Amino acid sequence: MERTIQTVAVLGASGTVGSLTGGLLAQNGLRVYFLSRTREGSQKGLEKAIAQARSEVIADNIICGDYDSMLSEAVPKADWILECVAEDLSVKQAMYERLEPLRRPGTIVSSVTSSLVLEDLPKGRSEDFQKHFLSTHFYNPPGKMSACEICGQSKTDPALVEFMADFLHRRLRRAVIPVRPTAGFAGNRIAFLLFARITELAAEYGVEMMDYLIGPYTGRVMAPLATIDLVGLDIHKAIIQSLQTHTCDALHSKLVLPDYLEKMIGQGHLGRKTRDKGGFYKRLESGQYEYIDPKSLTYIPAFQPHVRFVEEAKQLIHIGRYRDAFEHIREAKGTEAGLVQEILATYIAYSYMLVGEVTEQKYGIEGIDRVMMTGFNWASPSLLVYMLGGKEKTAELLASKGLPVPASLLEDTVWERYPFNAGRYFPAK
Amino acid sequence: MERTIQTVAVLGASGTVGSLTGGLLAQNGLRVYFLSRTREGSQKGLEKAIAQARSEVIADNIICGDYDSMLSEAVPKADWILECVAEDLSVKQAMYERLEPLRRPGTIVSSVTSSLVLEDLPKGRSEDFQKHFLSTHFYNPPGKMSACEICGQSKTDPALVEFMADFLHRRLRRAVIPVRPTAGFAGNRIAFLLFARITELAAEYGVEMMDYLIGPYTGRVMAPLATIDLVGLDIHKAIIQSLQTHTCDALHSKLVLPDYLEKMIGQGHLGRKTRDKGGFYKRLESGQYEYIDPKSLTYIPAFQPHVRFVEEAKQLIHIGRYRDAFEHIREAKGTEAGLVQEILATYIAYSYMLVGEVTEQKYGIEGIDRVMMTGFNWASPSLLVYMLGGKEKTAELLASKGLPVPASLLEDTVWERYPFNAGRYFPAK
Amino acid sequence: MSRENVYLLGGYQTDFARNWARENKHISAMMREAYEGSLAVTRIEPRDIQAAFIGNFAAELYCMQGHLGAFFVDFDPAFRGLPTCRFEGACASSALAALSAMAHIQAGLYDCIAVVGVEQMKTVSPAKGGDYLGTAAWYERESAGIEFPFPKLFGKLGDVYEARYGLDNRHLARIAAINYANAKLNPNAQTRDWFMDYNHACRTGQYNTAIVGRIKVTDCSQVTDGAVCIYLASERFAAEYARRLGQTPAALPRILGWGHTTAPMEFVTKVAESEGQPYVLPWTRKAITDAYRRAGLKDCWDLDAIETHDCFTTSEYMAIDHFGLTEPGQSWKAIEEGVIEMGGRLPINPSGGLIGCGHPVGATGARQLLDAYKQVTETAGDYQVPGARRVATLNIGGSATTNVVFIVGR
Amino acid sequence: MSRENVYLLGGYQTDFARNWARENKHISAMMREAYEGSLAVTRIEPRDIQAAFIGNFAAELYCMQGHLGAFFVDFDPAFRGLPTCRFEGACASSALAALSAMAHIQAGLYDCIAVVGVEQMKTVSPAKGGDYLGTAAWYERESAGIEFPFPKLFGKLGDVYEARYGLDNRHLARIAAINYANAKLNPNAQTRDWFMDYNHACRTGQYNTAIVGRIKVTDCSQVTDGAVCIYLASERFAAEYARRLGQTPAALPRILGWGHTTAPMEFVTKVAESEGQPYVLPWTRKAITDAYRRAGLKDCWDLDAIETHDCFTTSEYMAIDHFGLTEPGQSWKAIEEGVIEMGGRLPINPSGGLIGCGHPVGATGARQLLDAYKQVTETAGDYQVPGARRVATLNIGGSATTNVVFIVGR
Repeated sequence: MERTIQTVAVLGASGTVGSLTGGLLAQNGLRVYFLSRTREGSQKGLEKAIAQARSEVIADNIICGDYDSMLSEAVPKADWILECVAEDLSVKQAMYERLEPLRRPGTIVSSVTSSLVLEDLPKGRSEDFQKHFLSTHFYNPPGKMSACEICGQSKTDPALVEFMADFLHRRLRRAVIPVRPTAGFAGNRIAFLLFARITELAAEYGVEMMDYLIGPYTGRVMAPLATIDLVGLDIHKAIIQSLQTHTCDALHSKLVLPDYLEKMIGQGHLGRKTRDKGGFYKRLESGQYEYIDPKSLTYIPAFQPHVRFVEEAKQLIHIGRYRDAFEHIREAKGTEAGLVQEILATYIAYSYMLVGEVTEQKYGIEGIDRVMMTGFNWASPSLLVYMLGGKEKTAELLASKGLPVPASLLEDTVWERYPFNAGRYFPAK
Repeated sequence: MERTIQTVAVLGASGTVGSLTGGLLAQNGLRVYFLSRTREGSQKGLEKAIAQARSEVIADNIICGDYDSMLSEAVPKADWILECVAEDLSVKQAMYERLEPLRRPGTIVSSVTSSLVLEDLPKGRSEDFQKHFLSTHFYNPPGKMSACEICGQSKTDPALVEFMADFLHRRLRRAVIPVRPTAGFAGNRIAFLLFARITELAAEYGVEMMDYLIGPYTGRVMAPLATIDLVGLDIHKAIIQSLQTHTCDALHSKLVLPDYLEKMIGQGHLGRKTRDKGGFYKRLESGQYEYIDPKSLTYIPAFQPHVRFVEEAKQLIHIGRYRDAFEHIREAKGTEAGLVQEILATYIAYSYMLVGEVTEQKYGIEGIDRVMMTGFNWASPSLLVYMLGGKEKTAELLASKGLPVPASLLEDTVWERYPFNAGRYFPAK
Repeated sequence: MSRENVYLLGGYQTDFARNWARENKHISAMMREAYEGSLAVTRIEPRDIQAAFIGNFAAELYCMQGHLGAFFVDFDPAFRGLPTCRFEGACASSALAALSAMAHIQAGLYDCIAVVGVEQMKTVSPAKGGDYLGTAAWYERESAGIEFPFPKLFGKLGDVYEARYGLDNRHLARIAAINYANAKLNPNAQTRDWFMDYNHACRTGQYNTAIVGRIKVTDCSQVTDGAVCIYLASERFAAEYARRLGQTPAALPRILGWGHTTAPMEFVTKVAESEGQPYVLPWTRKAITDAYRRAGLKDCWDLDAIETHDCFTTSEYMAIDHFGLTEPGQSWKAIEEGVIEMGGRLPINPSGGLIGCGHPVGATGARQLLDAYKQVTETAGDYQVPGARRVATLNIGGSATTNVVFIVGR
Repeated sequence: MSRENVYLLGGYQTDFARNWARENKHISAMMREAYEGSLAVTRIEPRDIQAAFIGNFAAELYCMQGHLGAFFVDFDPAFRGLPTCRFEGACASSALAALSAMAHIQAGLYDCIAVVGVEQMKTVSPAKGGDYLGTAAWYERESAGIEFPFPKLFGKLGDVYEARYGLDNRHLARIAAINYANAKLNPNAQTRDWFMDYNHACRTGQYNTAIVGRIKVTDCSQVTDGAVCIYLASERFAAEYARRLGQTPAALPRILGWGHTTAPMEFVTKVAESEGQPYVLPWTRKAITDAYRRAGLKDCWDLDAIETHDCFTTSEYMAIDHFGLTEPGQSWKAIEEGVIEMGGRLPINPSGGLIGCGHPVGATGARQLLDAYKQVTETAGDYQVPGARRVATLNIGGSATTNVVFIVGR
């Protein structure tokens, strides 16, 4: 019998990830149980899903309930159980234990986790459970970010992973990235190393300056420290710690948590979620921003940095001359230019280094490209190679910054393709 | 020897007509004496001339002086003496007497008068003076109005009239209209009869309504009662009286001075020249206008008339459908439409009637056409015949209004020509 | 056509989901991306291009920039001196640019012309943008002081159908749903990530507000930024180009037929004049039948797909009978029978159309031609109509004032 | 040209002294007057007209109205369905419309096309109008925040001449004076009743204020409203038309040659790229020499008159050497020797040009063609160049970005 998915039980549907991912499923015509500890929580999740869809009609596909009263109805009916509960091994394992007696054999169970060790999650579960267990790491919000990393553990049926990859692509129109079961998978592994390095540089050059230098024009919709504010500094810390613990590579030393950042967390400056206390940024009533001073941990007014090569590059981007802009960045001199070049080079070097480790070797850079574009709205590593004038010029840049020049870069041909829709990753700001 | 004009003496150069006409001469490269009772007066005239030209360079061509000290220098040098002194027979005659001993034989003398009886002006002067005497009736301001009616009296050398017509046309780019020596010549004779009739109708229908009905859209840049305000009610009265005295025709009875108008003059409501007291209109500080009530002689606020056929006609004019607009006017029913039709019909009937009386028969309607366009910025009679659908339809209209249908209309072919630049005479307001 | 064949050599469109003001980009950046992408896709080289014709509706208003033709010159040193021109006919601007390119090629003046359609619209508020769009109609009479002049006009088009033939708004909802569904298959479509279905389109509410009359949000194409660059070429150039690609010229699509008409500007005049006639918009019909005649087509069933101008659901409803899929006034039949859906007998807007793919006004005509090219070369990817050989496009400006139809095929 | 001859059948221009906003007229009224006048003058009939091409720069800004092509349809019942299009290339808009009309005729698509140039500019304050004109240049870079962008750009043109060859402003004053003097002979000229002479043009003061740099009021063409309607026709139509008038087709003027180039948008780029070259504006020069070549002319001395684009005195100064009346940089010689005056060896702008006759931006190219027609048919009245057989026109858009040249003759 062909496997089909018609009904899905979303666990943890009161949270952002659960509700919006569940909403995505409902939008695509699946019947979805929204389950959480309380019916009210699930109902709140439904409202978030409706707001994401901008349509009440998806409610026709959604049944809200709490675990106690509805798990036993939903799980047997589900073809797929999508677990989005708290990022805590014991919480997840306890939930899986509740599922075991209810689920039909063959029912798919997936977790949205990316930072826990995947292998640990289904420990102690039945063989059928483990065989049908995998990670589907949706990026958030799924209405805007189409990335979905997918990964089985050692006991997962490879055919199931393939089925899910196909289903996620065709039915949910996800950019599916098959990854290996390493901590942080592909996207977070790469992005958070860069975030870490930038938090370190911010201690010396300041928050506003770093986000100005590594601003959107360098190939991202949002500047990096602003992104950490959005993620939450506590989450950032958790991811960095997980990566510190579970990964090891030549750039491991860049995976730092500067003191000032720990202090910020200690004082409750977690980012957007603590709007009054701020994060790297603090929004004033006037709509202006102040930036935290990593030395004094006080907020200081914007000073509006203006660095010539940056402004010139932005002007070139403004009129669509992207490659000329990056040639300009590549050739620029001075401390600030050195910082931008270092970050770009680190991004490229690290991404190509991880080919074969976080994604299968056979995919080359393409999987990583895809997750950085569709999960972070960042220009992909290969696109930056293209913009920087090709792999020889890029390799020179990497070497000049003391970075390894990965073989996968030297062998890469992806960068040579005309990059579809490339300009969208380079706002002129 | 060919006659040339290089030097002109303008008498009465302190007044508006003298200064602006003198300025026109200077603009065209003639050497011009600006003469008046005082040097200061002439100097003021020069300033007006400069403002009209929008250039100080014309001062290079102008010499200012007073009669007592400069007449004896200027007149012998002048090839043409242009008399613009007060519109009073005795004043003019006294001036001519002063000129007689100073002017070289053959020197042209012209007066700008149009309302005095031309034959009377040079009475008592030498034969050479009379032979070289004519009227050159410039319209005001000559920078905007190019009309110039030209007329000799009985003793004037016809060749001189021809020479001056040519000179005025070629050198001063005037629209020259050879007229017969009748009071008011062509333009004032026609226009003021219509003004008179409209002042009469205003007594019944009100000032604002009459200027709304006979507004610019009917073929004039300025509404009629507003025009009288510009001319001055006292001047209006003088012209009407002169025409009452010196002309006689089938529409003579329309040449009225209503009681309320006499009273307005008596109370000093002369028009724009008595800004504080007003005329038909009174401009408020807000920029709004009030209109005199002919019954109470008090000013009443604007009531913004809105008559459907008028608004529809304006809308058609707004998009350039002039003939459709006039068909609409022609076919409209009701009291207001009847008034508009009457005025248009009177204008056409009177103009064609006067062919042969105010201009030579051989010119047909063309001279009258020209003076109404270039002296008043009114659509010419033949243009209105064109707009109203041709001479048959126009003749019907005239007959229906109890007006004579002149033979010159029935014989006319001018109206059939495509009217160049016709639209400018029909503002959509 | 007995005249020289004019070939369509493909091109490139920008992602219509992008917001170029938010990216802080100049309108010329959008043109440049479309142009640079087109080189990569078509393998045409700068030295091949002998003129550049730009279709744009109102960059003066949206971007405070006129003279768009000239920006093309900046895109490559080879373009110094290049003849350029901007063409405008409201929402049909780039179809007009393509028509003129065709004429210049047939006159033997140029062998290969870049036709760029471009519009940047997300620079202003919806109210201001709606006002700007009003200049595509008779502004003083049809737009001044009206918040959404075009929804109003195309709502009236629905009213005319209702009065003459009857109209069920659920058929309009179906049109919207089909366009959104198709758009999900198009990686360049503005709405590809939006949720929309028939049930949603039927419902009025917080998330599907009524705009004016029968027109709801889902009946409208949305404000879009986008540019498209395509190439039209002579037989001579096509032959050389085919050699370059290792193909025969016969494999290259060409303009088989075209129609171009202008109806009176005011919608009330259009409707008054079509009273008693079979077609609500006879001049739109004439553009279509002119194109059929020039292409030697018997009727619409000689086509494999249509890219039509669904600025509103009512305009697609109109297109269905005007193209001849049904008798006049019976468009609903083709909708109910699934004729216009992907897999139907004659799919309309496989791309998602203006409602699904987006409507950057001045770019739409060129976008339709590009999609026609993709269909007949079987390069439309997920929205390919299998085996498509002949595709028609209908691009209209104003309230179906300017009408341009092309038949593209091999 | 080896291609089919394209005939120019005359037309009509509105009085450029008028102020249509003061007359409370819609821009379509201006087009209508030009059209109706053209019928009377040319004896072309509505049924003869197979398409209408409208050149306009920026009615969107000045009049809040786009889609101008469509208004033509309202002018006569015979025009229902007529193909129309609006063309824009800044101040060269109607020359581009004429070029496209030529191409359509040569392609055999139409036999007689009405080309209308139109601009209504007196709707806004001078400051706002200057800002709108700035959209003909690269607005963000050359116009934003600058009070009079174009006087500044064309002042810089003078600066480049000064730096490369020397320039005496009195020669510019002479150019202004000649244009004003010629305009006095033209009953349609905007300035025909204005006072202006060489002495006035030399002087700066209350009545001749300095605008920017070397540019004074008298160096500028003035804000103008105007429309022109002319007809281009095929050999077939011209033969029939000549019969109608009792003439031979050989008596009808035709387009003997043309040139069309686009330079880079920014003025600084133009100047940087012409560094070390003989001509300051090489792409303007190329449009001229292309036209000479196509018309089979040896040089400018095969011409009897030129109607050039003197938006500023500096642009006419540039035209003098670029047309080849003098060696590059020596334009002053032709001025001093009286070559360009009426009665000179090669009169420039007998009409008064843009400075004298007026510059309703989108109408100027068509106005130049109409004046060329009048000259070669000896119907120019007081501004006739006796015996003129061949007349060149140069219409430029932006800071000599778009360049269009025609040679009209018999």
